[in-house]
Amino acid sequence: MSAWFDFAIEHLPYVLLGVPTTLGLWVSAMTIGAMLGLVLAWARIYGNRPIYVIATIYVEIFRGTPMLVQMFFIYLGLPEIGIVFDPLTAAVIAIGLNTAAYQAEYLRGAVRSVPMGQMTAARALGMGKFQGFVNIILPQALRRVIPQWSNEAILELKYTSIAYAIGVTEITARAEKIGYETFQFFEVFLLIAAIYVVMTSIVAQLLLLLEKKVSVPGL
Amino acid sequence: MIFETLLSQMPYLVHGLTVAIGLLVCLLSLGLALGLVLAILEVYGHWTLRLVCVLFERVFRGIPAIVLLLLFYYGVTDYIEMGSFTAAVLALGLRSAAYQSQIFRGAFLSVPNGQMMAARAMGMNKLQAIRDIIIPQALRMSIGPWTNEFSSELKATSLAYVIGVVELTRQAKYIISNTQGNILVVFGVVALMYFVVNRAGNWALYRLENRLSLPGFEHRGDA
Amino acid sequence: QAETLTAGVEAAFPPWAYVEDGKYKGIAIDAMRAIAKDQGLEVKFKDLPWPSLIPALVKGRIDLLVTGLNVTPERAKALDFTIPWWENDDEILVPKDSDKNLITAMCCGATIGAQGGATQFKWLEDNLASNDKVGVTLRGYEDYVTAIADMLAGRLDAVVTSTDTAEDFIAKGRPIKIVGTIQQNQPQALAVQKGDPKKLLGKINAGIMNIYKSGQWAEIVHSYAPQSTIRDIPTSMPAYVDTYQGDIPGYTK
Amino acid sequence: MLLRVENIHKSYGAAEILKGVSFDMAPGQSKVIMGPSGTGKSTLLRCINHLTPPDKGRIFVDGEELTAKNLNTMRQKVAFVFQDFNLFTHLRTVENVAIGPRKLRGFGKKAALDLAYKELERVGLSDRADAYPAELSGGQQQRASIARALAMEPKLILFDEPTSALDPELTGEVVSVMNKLASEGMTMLVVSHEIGFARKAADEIIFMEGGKIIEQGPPSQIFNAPQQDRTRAFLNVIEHGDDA
Amino acid sequence: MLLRVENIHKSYGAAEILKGVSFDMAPGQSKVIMGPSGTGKSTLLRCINHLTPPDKGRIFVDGEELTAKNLNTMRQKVAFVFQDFNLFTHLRTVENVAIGPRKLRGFGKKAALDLAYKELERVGLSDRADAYPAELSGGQQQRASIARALAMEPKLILFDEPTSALDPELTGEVVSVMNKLASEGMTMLVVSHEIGFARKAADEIIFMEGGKIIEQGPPSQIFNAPQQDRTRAFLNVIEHGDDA
Ligand SMILES: Nc1ncnc2c1ncn2[C@@H]1O[C@H](COP(=O)(O)OP(=O)(O)OP(=O)(O)O)[C@@H](O)[C@H]1O
Ligand SMILES: Nc1ncnc2c1ncn2[C@@H]1O[C@H](COP(=O)(O)OP(=O)(O)OP(=O)(O)O)[C@@H](O)[C@H]1O
Ligand SMILES: [Mg+2]
Ligand SMILES: [Mg+2]
Repeated sequence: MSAWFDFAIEHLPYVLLGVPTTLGLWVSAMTIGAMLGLVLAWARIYGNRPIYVIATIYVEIFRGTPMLVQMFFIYLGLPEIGIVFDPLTAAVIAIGLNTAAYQAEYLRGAVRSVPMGQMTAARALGMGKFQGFVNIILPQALRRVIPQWSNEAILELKYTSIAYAIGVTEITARAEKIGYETFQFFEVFLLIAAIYVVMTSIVAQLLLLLEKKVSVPGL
Repeated sequence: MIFETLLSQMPYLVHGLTVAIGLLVCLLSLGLALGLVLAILEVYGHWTLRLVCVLFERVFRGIPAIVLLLLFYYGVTDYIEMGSFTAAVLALGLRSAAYQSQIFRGAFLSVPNGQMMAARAMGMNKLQAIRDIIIPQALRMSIGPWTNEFSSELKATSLAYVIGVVELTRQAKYIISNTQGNILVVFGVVALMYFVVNRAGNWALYRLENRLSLPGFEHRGDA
Repeated sequence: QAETLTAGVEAAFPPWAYVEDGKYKGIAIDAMRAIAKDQGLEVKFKDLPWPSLIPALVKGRIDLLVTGLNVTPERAKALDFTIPWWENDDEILVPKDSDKNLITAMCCGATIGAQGGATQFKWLEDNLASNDKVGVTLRGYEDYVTAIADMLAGRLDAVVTSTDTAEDFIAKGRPIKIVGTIQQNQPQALAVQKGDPKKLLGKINAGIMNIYKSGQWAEIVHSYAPQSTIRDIPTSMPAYVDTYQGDIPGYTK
Repeated sequence: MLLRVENIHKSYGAAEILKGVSFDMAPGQSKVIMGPSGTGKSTLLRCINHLTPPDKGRIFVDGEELTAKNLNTMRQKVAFVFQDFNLFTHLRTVENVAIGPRKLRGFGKKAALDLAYKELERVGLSDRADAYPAELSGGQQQRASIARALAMEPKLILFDEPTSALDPELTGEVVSVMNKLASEGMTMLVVSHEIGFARKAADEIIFMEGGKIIEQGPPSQIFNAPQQDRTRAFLNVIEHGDDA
Repeated sequence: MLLRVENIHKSYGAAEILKGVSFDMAPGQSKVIMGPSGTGKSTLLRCINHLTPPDKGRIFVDGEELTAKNLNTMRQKVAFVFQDFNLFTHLRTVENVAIGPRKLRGFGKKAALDLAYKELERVGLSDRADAYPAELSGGQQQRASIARALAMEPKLILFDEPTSALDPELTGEVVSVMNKLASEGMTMLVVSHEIGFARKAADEIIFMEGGKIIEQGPPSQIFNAPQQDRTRAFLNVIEHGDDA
């Protein structure tokens, strides 16, 4: 164990240089996912038939196939029709589009769990459907969705490592490189585990704080 | 050319898929049984038990799946002899248990308090009430969220290659490296296979949900 | 009844080891089978991806590592190498229709790809990327197939791989060409657990020499890589490998 | 007439729930609708502000017909108080009251809050302005929802069983607020079985059964000398809590 | 005595809710507990079968003291009917009634169902035996939950505001079932403000306030000549639906 500590301390700085990339990737992808997820959720709840169908197909495909494959299609497939992204952008887009499908479903569930009376009351005041959604339903749904959203955020934080497959040097890529050089792969994996557990715990704690901060009695 | 190769290698891809499905079934079953126990302990257990459950859940949800697989295959096997597949079932199954415990916990908490009270007031002890009253209701409510877990674990099986389980993705990798290319075509086919299994699984689960659905367990109407 | 050895391979690494029609194939596979036969050993193969092979060997989940494994000082500290049976150089690859040459592909704003942990990557890093005057960007990949695909998509100017890998890519019809060779004389060998607890080195070394001398080795190599020149075994034996010093088990000069 | 309800019909699937209901209300009047469960009282109320659009028949408020087009502006004139309050869970009491003026009546933030405080005072809730709905008792929640309705400065308020989710004593709080509004001249149409309120504040009792108005008149007449057997039987039940 | 309640105390945190309540019930008696909201009526009822264990004081049923040990068997003698029914959502009506005999009283499947049908008939619900709780009206749900209690063949049934979640007319259904049980000699302890039931079926009214019994006696005395001002004020509110 103490041998591992020596190993970890020696190589930690090099691996930690990947943290900004990992976090940047994660934040950008989650942001894209949240915005697109909101649109998709709206489309799946309130959209007319064609819009509903399109959104549903999107969600099915992005949830039904591995994210790695999606990323390869964006990174290596799109250039064939002339769209070329650099690896980091491609990774952000791939993870963002994927998490959007999941976030859309969580949000949809949360919207549906807001009691119907809330919308009825908003409509009775004279609000339109959209006004009611924005002013009444959404603020409640967003609060309800935080726990699931936290799960998703933490999951995605760990998933950012697949960006390595298209040449983004984030934490995992750096750690594995140390593995190839020292051949101490097992120690390297323990190191990765430790770093991710620390990062995910911090993120989980922060999101818990957010949840407390915006919580309202009765929601 | 690549399509001929794909065609000739299809039996091996299909075999890889059956390995993936086998792994999926085993890990989900382990996750279900253990997840249910964890959820019950977390909701109704003594605080020490709750603490243990929370710790378990934190650890198994915090560590990336690949790392868990390696830790099990190369760490735990120092103490217990097991092959790649068993190690994969244990690593991914325990991880799934952590996730499933959260699904079930949510479902337990959403069973109205009065149900437990009514059962207890009748003279049922806590275990009887959980078994006969709470679980039948909670399980019905869990099917929806459980489909998500099904989908994500199906895709997680593809990670088991790191400890030598030759499943679908690894078989695909063989074709890619043998032809030194064709990443998109081969992965496209693989994605399609995952998609089909995922749809079939979800279809079955939704059917189950419908068959088990009772008046009073429908979703609340859309806003 | 001989004990069955488990040989770990990365079976997505042609021409050394790969799986086709559900069967293990490749130079390393056939050679290992021949060695086992020669030495009266039973051998079975287990496919494990690169990052998993080393822990597997260290933890004794496999008995030896049979794959295109470069001999390096760091690795020599973690493993015991058999006598080297191969030597590699590195090739500089560009797309077939590229007008890049050895110089323009490797300097002055070029972006070069290599497998993240491979010796090529380390060499490029130490010799080109760390030198500001050269001005190249280095990019690491999880595997070479992706690096080549990325080069063909236009994001890389060149990819550097070992000679055998480069030849395999060309043989499989990828639209790429070699514009230069980096003379490395990089030896490759099999490996066993550090300290050789199962006393395998002697048998494997002897087996390597026997199949080499009998001409089986050349036959096997040529059946997978017809163009390859067969070098004398053992190839160069670097001084930093302790199992190459003094009396080498199973090997007499 | 402030409100004219003209021949309202409404079916759900094959079941005709409302079978042609008509009545008028003059400004300042209070009317109470009574009748057995399932008779269509709630449906009628929801038809009046098109929360449930009627299949046939017309609604006029202040002389203007309610249509799909002018729905949202007309609803601002016709407030609704629900049986189960339906306060906006994520907003504090005062924000619940202020949101209408703010989002729908073009009030500034400050003006909307001022108005909200004023209306909360009117229902005796100023001290609970900063609480969230979940922190209020049932009676307080219902009074807050009345304040929310008042803040729209409506011509007419519709109440659907505003006290039936409340304890006997909490009911008292709400009924006294409603009595006060009636005496201040607010026009109110109330579905309720609160005899106390009906006797004291109603100008007219409308007794419904099977989707129709079967009897209507001043409380004194309906309570003391109902014309219909059905009315008499029903009043017997609710006045004496006994199986008739 | 069938039930002896001896000096029950119960606090939640710093607040003492029950401050020493004692009374007895003979077999076949019906008693009604009344009192303002928050006074501890529900808490008292829940203390009697230890759904909320009391802090101090003892409960005897049929001469045997209720303890943590004999809890589950004693609860089978003391059935509980909840305000909001709490029927088991996932079971059909008849299964709701049969589950107690089946799981707790050792009945076979057939015998339990037979008993369940018998009890459903007793509350007039045989025709809804196969419906799920969500498909029943409130009054039907409460009658089913009474049948569920009866199927345990208890010595005593505790009712906590069994009609307060119901419409006036649905209340009638339930009250008439309760009247019937009382006349059949079932021992019942009922928290309720149903004057109709209290007058007709109760042997004694217990009036509680602030965690204590402040007045008790036969209905004729309590309703016609209450001794305490507080009792009088309270009865005034619930009898006339008016703010006292
Ligand atoms: N959305 C709906 N779909 C189908 N039927 C409905 C719907 N809403 C109400 N109904 C039916 O219409 C009838 C009248 O319902 P309504 O709620 O108007 O009665 P009510 O007089 O308000 O009764 P209560 O006193 O119980 O509130 C009932 O039989 C009810 O089941
Ligand atoms: N679990 C609890 N924790 C803390 N306080 C509680 C709890 N349960 C009840 N109380 C408090 O105890 C007091 C008495 O409650 P109880 O429900 O017994 O009153 P009640 O007489 O039944 O009133 P109601 O007529 O409204 O049902 C109330 O002030 C209530 O807030
Ligand atoms: Mg109604
Ligand atoms: Mg109570």
